[in-house]
Amino acid sequence: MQKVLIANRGEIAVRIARGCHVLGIRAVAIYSEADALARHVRAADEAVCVGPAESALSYLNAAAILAAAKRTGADAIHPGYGFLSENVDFMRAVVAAGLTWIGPPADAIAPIQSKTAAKAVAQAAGVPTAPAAILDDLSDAGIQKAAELVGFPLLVKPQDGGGGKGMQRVDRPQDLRAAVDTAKRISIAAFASDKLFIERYVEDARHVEVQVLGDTHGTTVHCFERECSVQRRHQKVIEESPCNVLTDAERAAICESGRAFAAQVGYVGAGTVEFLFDPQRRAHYFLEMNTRLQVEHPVSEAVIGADLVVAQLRIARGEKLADVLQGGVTQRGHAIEVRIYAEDPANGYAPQAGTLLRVRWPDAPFVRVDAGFEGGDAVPMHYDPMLAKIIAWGRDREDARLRLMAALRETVVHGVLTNIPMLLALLAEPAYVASEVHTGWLDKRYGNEAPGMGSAAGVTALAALAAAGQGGPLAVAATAQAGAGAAEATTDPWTALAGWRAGGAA
Amino acid sequence: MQKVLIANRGEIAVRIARGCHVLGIRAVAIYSEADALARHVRAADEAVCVGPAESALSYLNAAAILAAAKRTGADAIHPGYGFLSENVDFMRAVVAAGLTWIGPPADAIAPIQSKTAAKAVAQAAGVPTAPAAILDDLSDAGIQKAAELVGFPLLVKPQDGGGGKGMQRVDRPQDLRAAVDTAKRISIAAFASDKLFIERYVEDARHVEVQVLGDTHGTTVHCFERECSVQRRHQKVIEESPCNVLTDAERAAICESGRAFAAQVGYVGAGTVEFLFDPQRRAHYFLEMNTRLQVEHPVSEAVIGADLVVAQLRIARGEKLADVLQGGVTQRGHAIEVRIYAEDPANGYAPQAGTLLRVRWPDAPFVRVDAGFEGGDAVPMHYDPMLAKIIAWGRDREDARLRLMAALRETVVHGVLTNIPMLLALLAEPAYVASEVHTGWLDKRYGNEAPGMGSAAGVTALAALAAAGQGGPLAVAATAQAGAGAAEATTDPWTALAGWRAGGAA
Amino acid sequence: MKRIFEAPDAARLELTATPSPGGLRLAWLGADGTTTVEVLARRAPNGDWLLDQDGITRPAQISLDRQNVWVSSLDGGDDRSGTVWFRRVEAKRGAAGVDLGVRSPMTGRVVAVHVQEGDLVEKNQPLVVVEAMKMEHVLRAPRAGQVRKVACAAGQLVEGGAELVELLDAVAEG
Amino acid sequence: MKRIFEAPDAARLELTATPSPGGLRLAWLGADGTTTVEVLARRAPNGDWLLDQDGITRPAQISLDRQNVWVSSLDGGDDRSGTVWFRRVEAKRGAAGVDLGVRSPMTGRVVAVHVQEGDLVEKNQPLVVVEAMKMEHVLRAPRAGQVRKVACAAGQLVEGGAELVELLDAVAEG
Repeated sequence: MQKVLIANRGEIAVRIARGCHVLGIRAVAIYSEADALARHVRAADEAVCVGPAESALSYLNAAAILAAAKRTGADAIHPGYGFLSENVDFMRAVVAAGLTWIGPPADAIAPIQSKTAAKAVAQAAGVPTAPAAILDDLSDAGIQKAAELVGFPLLVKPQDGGGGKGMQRVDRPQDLRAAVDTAKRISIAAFASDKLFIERYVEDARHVEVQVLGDTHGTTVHCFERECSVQRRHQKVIEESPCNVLTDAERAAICESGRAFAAQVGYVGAGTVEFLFDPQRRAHYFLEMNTRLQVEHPVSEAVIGADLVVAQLRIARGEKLADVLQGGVTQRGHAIEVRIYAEDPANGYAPQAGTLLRVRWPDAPFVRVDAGFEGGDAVPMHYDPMLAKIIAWGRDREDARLRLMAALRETVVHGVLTNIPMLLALLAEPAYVASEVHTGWLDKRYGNEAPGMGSAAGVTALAALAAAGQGGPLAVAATAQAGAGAAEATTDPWTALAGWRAGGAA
Repeated sequence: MQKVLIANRGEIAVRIARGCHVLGIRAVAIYSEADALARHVRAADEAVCVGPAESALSYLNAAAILAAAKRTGADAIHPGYGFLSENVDFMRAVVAAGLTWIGPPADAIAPIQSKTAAKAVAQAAGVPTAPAAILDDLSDAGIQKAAELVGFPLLVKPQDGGGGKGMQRVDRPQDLRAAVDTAKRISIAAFASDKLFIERYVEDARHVEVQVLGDTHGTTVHCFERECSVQRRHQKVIEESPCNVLTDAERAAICESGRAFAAQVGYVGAGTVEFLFDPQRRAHYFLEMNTRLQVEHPVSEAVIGADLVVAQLRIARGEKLADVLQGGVTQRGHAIEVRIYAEDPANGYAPQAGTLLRVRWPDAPFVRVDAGFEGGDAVPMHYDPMLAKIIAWGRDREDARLRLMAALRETVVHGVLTNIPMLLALLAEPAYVASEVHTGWLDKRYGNEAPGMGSAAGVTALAALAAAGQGGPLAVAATAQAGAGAAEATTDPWTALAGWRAGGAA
Repeated sequence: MKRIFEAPDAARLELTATPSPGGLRLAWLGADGTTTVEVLARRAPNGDWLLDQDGITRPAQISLDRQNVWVSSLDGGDDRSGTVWFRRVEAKRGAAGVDLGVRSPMTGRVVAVHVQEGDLVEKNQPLVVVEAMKMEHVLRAPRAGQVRKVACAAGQLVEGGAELVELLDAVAEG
Repeated sequence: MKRIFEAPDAARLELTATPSPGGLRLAWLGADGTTTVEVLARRAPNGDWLLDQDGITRPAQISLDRQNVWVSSLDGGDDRSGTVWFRRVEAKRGAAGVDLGVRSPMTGRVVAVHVQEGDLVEKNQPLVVVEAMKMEHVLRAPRAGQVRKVACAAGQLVEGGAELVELLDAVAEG
């Protein structure tokens, strides 16, 4: 493997190029016309334009990407995450073109791409899934018996339905009859079927996922777990490792479940098996497997002390896990990642595009930044608005948390609004500090609030630049008159304050 | 401790400010007039000018520094390394001014500031020192008996001399008589004394040093060792941890020696006990103690997973080591640091001052950069020409070495010449790869050579930008004529190529 | 050389910038409402500003585009970002002192314009739909009023902060 | 718009820069000595250059000051820095084609000038002493010759690359 084409953009394309360079492998970037000057292009050895801004015509354009690989002489393709990373047809086309696919074989993941099929695989592998039962006996006794197997709270669901339609949550046995009747009525009306089933509803569920690696020699290992319960509308916002509410026995069980699932499908490369963890019952249930590198892989890297991209590359070139992970995998300390999004907190966190007038990413010890942008770069409106990930490692969770907050305070992004104020506020929330969070927590806590924004910090930032004691109220006016004897040739002083714009000469 | 004044400049001042911010402590920088816009000023919360460019009038100006602390309300002083960091008078003045000194108490280190006194302390602490013997009997039998105690090769030295004058190296017993007579003759002529002693000469000695921490409650621990044998004219160039030629027993012994020495003097804070390691005899000998944070502390931080600056701050505010280092100290993986100097390899590595037209520090996973400069900054001629330290961690030494080389290849410094080409060349040297180095190795290997510089890379860098196969020979000429229809308003196209100059408007 | 800015919560900043020997003199009114805070701002090569006052230097980042100013310092407090954002207050205002512009919250493409000049609109009535990053954002009337001007068309690319619709205040002028 | 540069080992680079639609056209002679290598250089917002040729884009960093050019790419090879440095070759040359300038290797302060105009000097004779970062650097005559001009004085600050002494080539002109 001499040259790897990275079929992606942004921070993950930059990060994969770095991984290639550790092994002396050349990195080829692809770019859309909107990304012609982008940072991931600047981080590669070579780059090829694969189409116009729209993803469907560029980053999802399999033919153009394969042509770019041919033109540059790349011998392998790394898909990153998103885009074509879990596209079985593309995987097959890559292999058919004689290139190495840095990821699992299509045949291993095709059978688990549907949730139901994956659940069956989990059961075959002895991996726990959320208790569920078919309601074939709709008598009072029948449904009570099924409900006892599943436990409360539970959901009554149409078997042939979808989209949550007809789904009824039931917290107590005495409410079961009414819920079943309602679900049946809706199901007949909507899906022309009276078949129902029940499934356990996990309250205050935590999202715990297991990083796995498989090699081409039949070995599968886990690289411990991550916790990603802090989500905004099902989008992960804070990820960490380890999950500090697990006991050692629970950790061992959930990690082994992840490994067993991957082994069952003959998984190769890096993947993630996702679970819901029920903090009351202390049980974990299989959700799905993500058959690619995850956004949040750096928290695992920090804690286990291994480079997962380098591991992917070495696995893809046929090395054994025993060599790739010589000395084995252990956890040390705690790592927390936040995703920095360009979004407007005061406008329902609407994604922001624009020019980054100025960016300063943090650079402190034990802090890692995986960024897709730097000062001067344009954030195109066509793609995901994630600017960067900031990851802090600490000897324990509190050490990591304090480091991450210091890093966020030192971060400067001008030109677009970001979620940094919200991240700082929630890293200081007592519930977060105490690790009492679940997948619905953040939406419940903040909704569309924009914590940490606004004038209090505004006054601090400007007035505290003056002597202490002068900062405070909001109505600020100015009196200084235009000065004489300017030493600098600036006619309009405001141009001097304009954002840092690099490359002025070109 | 609310606000710490950092009595230093450059990368270490930046790094200490980062450490303060982790604990929510405000950082105050000081600066000379030459550093009025410097990066360490930009990294602090507040800064005060303490005098003109010359160090004696600014960074060594104790009165101005104490006045700056008073003006800003700082309640503690961190000295960094160099400058006033080991100045006992300054330490006492800081304490007398009612401020906390972040470092060892003056009384603990005053007795070990002379090498002879320190050696006596080492012996009292049971720490090995290089075998030596007074030659009070100058008969053949007397000197042979003393030499047997010390071992060959050895050095014959005047007791009352200095500067290496009269020193004779003796490799074999039969050469001892002549060497003693010569040394005696020179000593009488130069120092009016015939008193001689002999000391073991350590061949191919390796520099191994032990990081120690002491708290104010009487506890002293070691944080394992670093190896710093790759030196250019006694200036460390590459530092790493652990020292991979030590057996576990040797490591335990040398680390315990470091701890015992620090305990003997009642050391508080972070310090380093330096040893020579004799690879033939497998023995270590005390050299001296550096009573401050070392330049190379990040390699220890990477391997033990602890922030030594944060540890210094917490110790200085009275915390116990048991809390600061909760969970204890263990080594994981391997870390290597290189120092990036602004120097001209082709001119005997003469220090370079100038403007950094462009800088790109690496930002890969497991790579840390402690930099004192960024693009646009001026490198003043008044101070040490170190621009930055780049530290790579890996699962093993080879992993760290490959990561560091990739990071150096991605590093860009324009405007001054640097030692980066030499660093890359020597990281690839078979002797370095095999860890067969000693303190004299680098000077012997390279001397004033400038490896990795020059046109081969030059042609690669430019011509390889063109299609493969066109790169190669050196005489390059150009033929393209000035084009018409320029789309850009650049009159002189060369201005477009001028280095990145930020802040053009001001 | 004064400009007036407004934070999202309507806090105001009236800032004066004056070229001065050694840098730029920045001034604004202090906490007591009468004392002027005045600093000498020197620009570092990386674009940072160093603000000198009474012998103490404090670093800050200040960026300006046509409509916004961002200011960062290390002084946000332990759980607050040090970056604050103000939008420039333009001279043009309605009789009631209300900003008349309905602005795009982000750079994106206008996918629909639901009003035309002269339309009377109610509070929260959809005016324009802007799309970016596959998310649609409906701009609604901040109050009842009359559309004085539509400054965009469907399909058009617009910058964040660009005024898309000008609205006459119903109470004061309608 | 051609400029000629020289690497420390005398390798030469003759580079032409031409404004062009979409960027700057850079050209130099290829390996075979006859084919011109020509790339379209586009500038990224961070100052990097992206060089397009035959449908492939390669990033590079190029910086220029009055006397030097630095070029960086990722293509140095596994154990070589990707940064190379060339000094600009000025028009002024002696009859024998030897650069006449004795230049300061670094920015610093001239602490001693050992020659004056008209002096005949031998090869390796000390001409000027420059100090920076507490290290003295003695500039010696690169060959025998006559001092045509002394362009510095003791105490003066000089930039790296500045010509301090102009030397007539003894053989060719002396």
